[in-house]
Amino acid sequence: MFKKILIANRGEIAVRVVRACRELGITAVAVYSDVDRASLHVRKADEAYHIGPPAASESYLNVPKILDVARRSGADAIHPGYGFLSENSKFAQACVDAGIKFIGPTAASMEMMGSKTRARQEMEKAGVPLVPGTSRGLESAQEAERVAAKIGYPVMLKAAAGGGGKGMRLVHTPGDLRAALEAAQSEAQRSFGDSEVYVEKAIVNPRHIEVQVLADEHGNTVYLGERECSIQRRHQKVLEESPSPIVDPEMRRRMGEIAVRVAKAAHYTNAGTVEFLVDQEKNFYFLEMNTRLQVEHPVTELITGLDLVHLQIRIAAGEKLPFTQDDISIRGHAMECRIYAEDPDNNFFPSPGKITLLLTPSGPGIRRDSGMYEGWTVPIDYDPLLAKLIGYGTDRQQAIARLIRALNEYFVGGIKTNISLFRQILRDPDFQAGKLDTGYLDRLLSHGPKLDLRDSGGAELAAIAAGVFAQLEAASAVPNNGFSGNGSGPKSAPDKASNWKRTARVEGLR
Amino acid sequence: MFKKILIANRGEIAVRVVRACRELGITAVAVYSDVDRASLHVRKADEAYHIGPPAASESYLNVPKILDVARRSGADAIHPGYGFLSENSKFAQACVDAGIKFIGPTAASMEMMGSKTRARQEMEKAGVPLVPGTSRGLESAQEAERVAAKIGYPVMLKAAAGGGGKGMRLVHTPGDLRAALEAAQSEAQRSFGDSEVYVEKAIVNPRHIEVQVLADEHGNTVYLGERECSIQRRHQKVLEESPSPIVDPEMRRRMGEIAVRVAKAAHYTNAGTVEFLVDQEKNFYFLEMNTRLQVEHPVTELITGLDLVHLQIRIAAGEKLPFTQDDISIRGHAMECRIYAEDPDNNFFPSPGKITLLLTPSGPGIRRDSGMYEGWTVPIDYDPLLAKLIGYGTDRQQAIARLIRALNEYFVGGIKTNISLFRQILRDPDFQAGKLDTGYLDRLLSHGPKLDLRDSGGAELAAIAAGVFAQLEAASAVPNNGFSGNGSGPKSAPDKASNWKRTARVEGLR
Amino acid sequence: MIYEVTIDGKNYRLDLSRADGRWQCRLDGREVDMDAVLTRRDVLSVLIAGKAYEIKREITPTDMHLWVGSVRYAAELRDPRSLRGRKGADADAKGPKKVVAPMPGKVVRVLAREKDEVEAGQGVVVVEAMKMQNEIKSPKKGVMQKMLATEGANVNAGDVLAIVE
Amino acid sequence: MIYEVTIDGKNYRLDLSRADGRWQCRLDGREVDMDAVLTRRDVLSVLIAGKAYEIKREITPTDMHLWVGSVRYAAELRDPRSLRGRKGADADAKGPKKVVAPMPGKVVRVLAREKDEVEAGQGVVVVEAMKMQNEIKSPKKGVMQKMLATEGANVNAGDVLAIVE
Repeated sequence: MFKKILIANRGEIAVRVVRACRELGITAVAVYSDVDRASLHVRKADEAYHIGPPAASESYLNVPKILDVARRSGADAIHPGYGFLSENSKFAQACVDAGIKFIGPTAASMEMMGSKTRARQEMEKAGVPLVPGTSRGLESAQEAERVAAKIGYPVMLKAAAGGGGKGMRLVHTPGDLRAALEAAQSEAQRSFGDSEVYVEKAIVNPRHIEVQVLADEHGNTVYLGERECSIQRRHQKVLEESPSPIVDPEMRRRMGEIAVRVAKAAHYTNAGTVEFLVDQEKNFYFLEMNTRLQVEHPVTELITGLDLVHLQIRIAAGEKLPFTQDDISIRGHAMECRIYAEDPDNNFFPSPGKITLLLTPSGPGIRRDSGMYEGWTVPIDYDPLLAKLIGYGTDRQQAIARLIRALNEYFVGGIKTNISLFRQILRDPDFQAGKLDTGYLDRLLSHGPKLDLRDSGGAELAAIAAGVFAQLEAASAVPNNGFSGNGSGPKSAPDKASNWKRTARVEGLR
Repeated sequence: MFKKILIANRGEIAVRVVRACRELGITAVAVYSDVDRASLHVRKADEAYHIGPPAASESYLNVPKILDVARRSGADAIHPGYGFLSENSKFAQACVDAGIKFIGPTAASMEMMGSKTRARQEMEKAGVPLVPGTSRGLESAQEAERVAAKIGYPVMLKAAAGGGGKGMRLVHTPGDLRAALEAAQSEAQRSFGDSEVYVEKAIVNPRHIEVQVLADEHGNTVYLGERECSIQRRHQKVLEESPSPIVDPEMRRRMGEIAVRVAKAAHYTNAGTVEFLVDQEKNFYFLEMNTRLQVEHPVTELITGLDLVHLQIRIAAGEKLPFTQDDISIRGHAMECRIYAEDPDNNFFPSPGKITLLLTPSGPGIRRDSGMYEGWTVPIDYDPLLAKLIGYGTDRQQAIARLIRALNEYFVGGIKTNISLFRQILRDPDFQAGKLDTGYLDRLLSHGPKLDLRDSGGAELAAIAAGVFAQLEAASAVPNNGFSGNGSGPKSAPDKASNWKRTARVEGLR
Repeated sequence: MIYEVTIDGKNYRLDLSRADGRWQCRLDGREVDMDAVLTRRDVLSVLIAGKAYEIKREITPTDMHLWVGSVRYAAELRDPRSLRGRKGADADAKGPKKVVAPMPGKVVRVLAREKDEVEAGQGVVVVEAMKMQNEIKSPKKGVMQKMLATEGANVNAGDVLAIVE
Repeated sequence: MIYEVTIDGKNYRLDLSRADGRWQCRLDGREVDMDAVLTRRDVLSVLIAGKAYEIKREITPTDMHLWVGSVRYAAELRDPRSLRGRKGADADAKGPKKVVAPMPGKVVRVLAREKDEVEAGQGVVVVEAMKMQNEIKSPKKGVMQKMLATEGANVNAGDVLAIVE
């Protein structure tokens, strides 16, 4: 087993990996940029090293600096988390060259899956179901027209090197194809330095369902059930769950076996995710493979009882998988809400800043993976993911009820978060009925009734509370150390110094 | 289903039940004594009513007041939690008489199990294995001597109405029996108003293992695996786990079936626990039945994926159990640490007072059921249980590792807690090997090596930190609202007002 | 003590006093059976005739909000002392208004120059944070009196970016 | 700034300064490569040559402790300014000593009367909390100068129960 692991990441996932290291008796090494010195992952690590300015390109994406810290600190492995360098095959190779174990697949597997056209070619050979289309870049507009006519409109043009919706165009009629191809090619060139574009049949209102796989370095590969990830905004997942409301044991087995076939075709090792598009007849098509740990891995952990990060580390250390496919049992239902620093009432604008008050949920069926704390200032420089709230229940209904309960306990003051969005989703009848597809969230946001609990009773309470806060601050001068502070007597007010502060703030508002 | 449930309890269990009500769409009504106005269960409830002075006899044990609040608030059911009125058959009957559903068994079941001799008689009839001894109160010292000679020394004298170790005497030789009987009888009379004492064979170094049962009001009874509760101090459980390290599936089935037989013999309904003593040959003997939800119910929830409080409420509402014995699967391993406000370095003296700083653990496999919050003052009037930290793992080793990790994240400042005791237990080789019995903890505390991580490096760090705290407070006068506060520049200091307060405190220490 | 409180633009007159640990509360002349206790900083537990509410206070550099359960209300509070010798709110509305950064970020564009006429709601500065651009708007129709923001500068939440007269 | 710090009874001389966000730290004359930042109230993140520590400060009415990881150290701090014109610690030790309640509770018994001679460690007052009785002991050998505790009274942590001369 490794003695020391460097975590080439920040935020909640870095904290997640620090915890796994602690549990395995491994020293956890954090890295941080200028604005992350006070971040939670630094507080929680065993060692921490500065790696540069806020810009990710000069810190968390800076391969030489990270390898230098790994060498200096004596780390024998690197966990890349998700994002940043996690799917960078050159980094994976650089680790190998430096004699440091990269906790993830090989550079060769990553490269095969990094190009969408190459992945399609390999998967075609392996007999994996693909959305009808080309597995090579389009040579000409004529070829595009020929293929599109054959597979039938609507079609989707996609950049081979693509990701995040860049270089993608949905085309409904032959007349729009030529212009769309040119636009997609030039966007792909601008975004990825590679203008290769291919064409696929567009699946109307698909579901996005993915299968978690684990493969050791001894040829054993298993699947750990699926995750329904259809709730997305701008191609970003917002809420994920497992099992999917539409997947039954037979479909799970078929998808799982295909996912294992995908992994084996890529000589895949460690944790990975095979993404499928699922049409309305429940046909599923290979979309792509994510060659890393996913943000949403906790829902799989809760329904399988396994720890994926422990297993990633053990696999990377050369251990065999400690179970076979038959040992894996799926029980209950789990859902994850991604808590982002963004304002759902203002077009989801990002909302960095200081967290002035933080109340966190806990109790039955609630797991919280968080990178924030009260008093911390969310920097402007990175992804706005603050924390993940994951709910487990005996069944889907209980998981939803527990999450609604926990969201009502969750309070993040000082910045805006999307907590209210989850209340809206979880109470929506279509969501509760499991009627989901990748267009679901846009429809909810544009047409769905906005959940507004604002009423005059609430406003009156707010008015009274405003006065109570002011009065408690103004009136009390008695320090409150004793147990009598719990009563409603005069001692229940805060102590003098904090009064002074709060009064000052209230004055400032006049 | 009920519309409104009154929770006749306080602390973490009241919060636990409030959460279950929220999840089921039921209005939760809290009650509070003078010193509990600011307690977490009041903050979290939908309604809250004052029921009297701090003394439990005048508030949480005051049946007329609680029934009066139930009527005034329109509650249609009462959840008693554990402790207080939860095993009071008169209260259960008074609820029935008032037309309010008591969430628990009937008064008749409680009465049968409330008298240890009567319970023994009934269980003898039902063919439940009992520790050899009398199932009736001893009529005379002669009878005691005759029975003791027959079953063999050592023997245990026990009060029929007993609990908490009161009225109990371990007798090793015939010469000690007479005096011990008199002492036990007079202690039983003083403690319970009932001098009835019976005799059992004393099991040497037993394990305490209990089985959770659930019974609906339609005759269906199931068992939900066992809990190992051998780690006790003064007959108080400190750490519980499930499964027990010594129980295999066959033994689980046998214990479970006996537990169901016990419940059926008592016409038991709702959640209950059948306690067994287990000797070194793994023979198990019925000890008693707890006719309520147990403090340690979360470990069963984690390994079964069920919510016992939801099920209690649904059973009380007349629903059938939604599963059969065959549907229940046990997966993984769970352990609970009871966090008490007591000082393990000072003979476990209670430590009420104000919680000045609270850092709470979270992340994979960690559940926290808590009744405390930062700024709250732990009252002197009640049981010192503050919170429960429950760890789940794929196996026992992972559950232990996660709990150690979480305990290291847990910090309760201002009062003393027994958090360090759990670090000691969880790292102890005998504990890790599962070598447990009810004498384990006393042995660990008297002979075990005290875990002392104190070293000169730590002291030097403390010295530096003391200076840093003082300097940050003295030097900084810049309010810190912006994101640059995360750097190590001068803005990372707290704002002026809090400085003033902290400096004042440091001055006070000179 | 009498307070004037504005919640989401609506004014309330609150008469609040406390003796022997009991609150006396009149809202717009109506008696309210109320008990309140500060649990932790910025979190009140309020009981109104038995109903329990957890009320959170959120203070940012620009404003104060109160959360009743999961609903957020904009709040302003004036007490009699502060009203003495102080101009009414109307007078303020007619004077110069500040354009304030609602979040920390970097100024990527300045859209109005000094002496420009601006409409209420017109974007005057663009601040980028977390890879998203946010247009900061003029709070009133008027003339750009002062433009304090410069392109490329980092700003904190609450920083004054411009003043409209 | 120079501090004298006592940790678990051992004295340290700490020379600490800070410029441009960098710390200079000398402990007992030895240079220490140290960085520290306050994360939240009473919680420091300290880096010593790459090693990371979370250090918590715990302040009760009677004393201050610092927790390095899960180990608790009693801490006292003096800075040069406060030393000026102040008697040394030894002088204090010889004077009257307070018997302080370590926790809130109820006085159930008073074991020593004024003018009684008491031994160091002798119980002088019994305080009950959470159904447990706690004997509060004299901090030194001497004469009970003043007994402030009375049976039945509620006390808070830090309250002075008696004074031993």
